Amino acid sequence: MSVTVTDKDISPGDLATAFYASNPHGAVTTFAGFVRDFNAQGDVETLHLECYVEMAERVLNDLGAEARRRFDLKSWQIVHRFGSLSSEKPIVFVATSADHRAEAFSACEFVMDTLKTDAPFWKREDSEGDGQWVTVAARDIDRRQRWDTKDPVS
Amino acid sequence: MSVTVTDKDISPGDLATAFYASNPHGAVTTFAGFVRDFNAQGDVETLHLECYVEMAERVLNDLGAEARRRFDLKSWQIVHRFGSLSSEKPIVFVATSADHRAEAFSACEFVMDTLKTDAPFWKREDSEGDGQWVTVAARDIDRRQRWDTKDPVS
Amino acid sequence: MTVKVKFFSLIREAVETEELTLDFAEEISTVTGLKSLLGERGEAWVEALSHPNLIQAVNQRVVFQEEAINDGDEVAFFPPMTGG
Amino acid sequence: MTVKVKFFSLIREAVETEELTLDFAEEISTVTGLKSLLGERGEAWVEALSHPNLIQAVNQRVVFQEEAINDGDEVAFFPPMTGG
Repeated sequence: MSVTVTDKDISPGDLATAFYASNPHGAVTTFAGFVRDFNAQGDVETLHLECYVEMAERVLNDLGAEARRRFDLKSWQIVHRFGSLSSEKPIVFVATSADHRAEAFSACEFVMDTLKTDAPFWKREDSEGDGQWVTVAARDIDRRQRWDTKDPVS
Repeated sequence: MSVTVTDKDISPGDLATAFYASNPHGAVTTFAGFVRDFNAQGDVETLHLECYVEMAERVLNDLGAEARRRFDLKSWQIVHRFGSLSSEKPIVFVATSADHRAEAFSACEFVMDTLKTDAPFWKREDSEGDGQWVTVAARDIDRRQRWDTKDPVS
Repeated sequence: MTVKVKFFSLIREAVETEELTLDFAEEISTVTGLKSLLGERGEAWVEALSHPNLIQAVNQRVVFQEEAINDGDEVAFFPPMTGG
Repeated sequence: MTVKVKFFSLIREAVETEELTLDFAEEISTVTGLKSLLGERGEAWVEALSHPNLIQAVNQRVVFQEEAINDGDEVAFFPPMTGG
């Protein structure tokens, strides 16, 4: 039951190890998101994540609490990076623990789908002397909306 | 792209760390399943997992390859324990890596739902001087079957 | 009344301002009122604050623009979020 | 022909046998034929091999009981799997 919003590098492996150690029970799902390899995309050098930190902490805490209630979680953790990230750096780590895997999976996906559009982070792709704000993907909006109507576990 | 079937203890934290290190790309979902805390269930002391090892390796390799094809995975790993396990010990670890989180999540859940009913492991709950084979849960059969009809990612 | 106002991402860039603390005599009752007041700062402000996808938050919660503003509130303006 | 036969879980317990290597003169063409042959070992075998949820595998793949068996095959009998 914790949220971390940080401009320091995060280590999903260490985070997963610690989460397993404190929750060796039933089913644990984790998600880790990494900066894509920019080589395929031309001259992008850095991903910059702007963040409204106080609001991000509040939104992510509310989101974790909602996931816990909705999917009967035993435990959860959300860690989100902001600041400048180079290719392949981890951006986000989410872990959920429940008695059964269906709930652990759904909760982890619910948290990821919701934070994509509801947590105050803004991605900018920086190349030499130029920055381009990333726009919201239609698929992210669709994936967010399905949680408004769907049963807790399906 | 690997399968491990072992009667030695496994460490999901170490496995996740190594998987992240070799796949620092896009989206990674992991699942770890642990023996439940037996204290709530009376006198069960140990979970014993019988395994048809050669077949388990074949089934899990086929399953990983199918998940890769079906969800366009970049990488995957399945590790499954057999033998005797005490309370809170890890049983299974699955990791999937894809360009997008939808595929990583679906693939990981597909692998778990399928191996539950298709991989040759049999659970027995042992209490003092007595063993009871675990029967297949109806929800596990239902969850397995939905992958027969569902679109790859929904 | 005193209101802290924050701007993020391309809204921040458009108004060339990260944060303002306003201490004004007029009573501003809603986010819309605050936007009108900020619009007096020039065309760039009017344009940024009429961005079709503009999101506003009061005290770190997303709100509709009819939301009431009270003394001491923190208001923020930003485009759709792209985290994760 | 030679056939290796394996038993797991409660089927193994019922026939009190983990593994058999059969080398028989008769030609056994299918899993059903093998089950009949094994049934000659006694009532416990007949009962175990007519378990309503019995699963059979030939060379580590689940098959229907009409599946052909060839010299050198590995056949296995077991109840529904409960891994994960």
